[in-house]
Amino acid sequence: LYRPLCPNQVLLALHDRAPQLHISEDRLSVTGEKGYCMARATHSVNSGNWYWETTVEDMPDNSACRIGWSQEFANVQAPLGYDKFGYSWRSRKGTVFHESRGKHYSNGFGEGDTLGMMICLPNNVISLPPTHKDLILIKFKSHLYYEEQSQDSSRDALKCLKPLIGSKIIYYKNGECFNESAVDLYDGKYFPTVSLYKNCTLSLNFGPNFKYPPPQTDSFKYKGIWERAGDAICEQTLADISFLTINEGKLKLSDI
Amino acid sequence: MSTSETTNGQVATTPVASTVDAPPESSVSESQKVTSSESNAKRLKNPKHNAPMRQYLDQTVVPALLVGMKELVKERPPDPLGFLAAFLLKYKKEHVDKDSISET
Amino acid sequence: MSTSETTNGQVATTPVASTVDAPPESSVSESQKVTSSESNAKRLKNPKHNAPMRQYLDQTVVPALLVGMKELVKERPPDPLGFLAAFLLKYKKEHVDKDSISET
Repeated sequence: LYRPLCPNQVLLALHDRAPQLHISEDRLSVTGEKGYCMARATHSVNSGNWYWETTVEDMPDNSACRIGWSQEFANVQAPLGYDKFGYSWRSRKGTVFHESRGKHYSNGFGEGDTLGMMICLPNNVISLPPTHKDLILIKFKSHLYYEEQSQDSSRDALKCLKPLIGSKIIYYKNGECFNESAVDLYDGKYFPTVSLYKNCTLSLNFGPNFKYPPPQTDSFKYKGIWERAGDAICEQTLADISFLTINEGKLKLSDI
Repeated sequence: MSTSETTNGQVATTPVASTVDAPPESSVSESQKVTSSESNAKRLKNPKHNAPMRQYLDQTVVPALLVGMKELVKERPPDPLGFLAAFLLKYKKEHVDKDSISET
Repeated sequence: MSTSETTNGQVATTPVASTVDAPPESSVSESQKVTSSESNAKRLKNPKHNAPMRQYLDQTVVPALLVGMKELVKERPPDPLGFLAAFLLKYKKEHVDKDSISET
């Protein structure tokens, strides 16, 4: 019985992005290429308060970026915030976007600035990930993949989007907190996401040591996105254990 | 080299019929193993009797174990089993006993 | 690289992608890292601190949990968390303490 790969660290995803972007060797910085397109982190969050940071390393003239959070079906060949699946904050004029609608939010940001992204998802549903152990394996270019028809394409996902009341996104610039940029976001799994226009370069920091960590108070606790790696592994382990418990005695390894 | 990342649970892959003429030994056993997972796949298709067990686990121990394992991975205590056992008991006191109004 | 897991909980770390030709660099170093962490695990008894998280869980609590949860589902005791906690401790006495010769 095989198990899905669970990365030990949150990094920029190699598959889940616009291929024309240039991702650094350590997968923690990215440079844009021509028109707006997106890159996402490997891990997503769907409940609790989560924070990560990005620093604008280089922003040549008329390049720009929109940074924030997106769900899985946000179009990678578009600026973040173009559709219902993404929420973003633009470097030019500090406008915030969702479903391509811009709203004034803060002053702009540029080279040398460190931006903080906080998402608050007040739901405590505990959902274990699929174990895929009941899926058929395929061999493709000498690697094993789980064959899975992605049943709910973005059209179906679009239909069942519903807002999570009380959820919100807050942005920070060099430690200065701006108030909520979006509230009652659509419920779902949100990946840290950056979208770049022309060859602007961003470096990403998922923690544990942030440049401007927002204060942890009794009333407001948050986790750095880096912790998601460990959590995801524990969820996957527990999902595998309960799968093996439930299917005790029904599994048979072929006697090779 | 990367196998499928399933953080978002969807891996849309279309199998490629790779024509292997004289497959070396290892890949032959590989394909046998693969076919056995197909038979597993068929047998597991009917999840109806699994549901009660899954709900039972989800309602009783899964939440506590999840939080406990996340602590365990961070702390890496010298006595992992003891740590997890103690955690489960602490979790029970805080969550389970608090809900049921215990008559003294 | 994900390791294959045998049903009874031991970790047979045969990399899934057992490639036919020369395995790509990363998966070779990966398997070396795993075997090296196992070898030094034996030598120093519990230096699991550097093992990757999944291997750490597999080496510490997964075997006990696998057996424990099977018992839980069978017994369905009134106090599941207490039952599982007690089971983990019992498992520890039988399996873990027995291995290390504890000087009293």
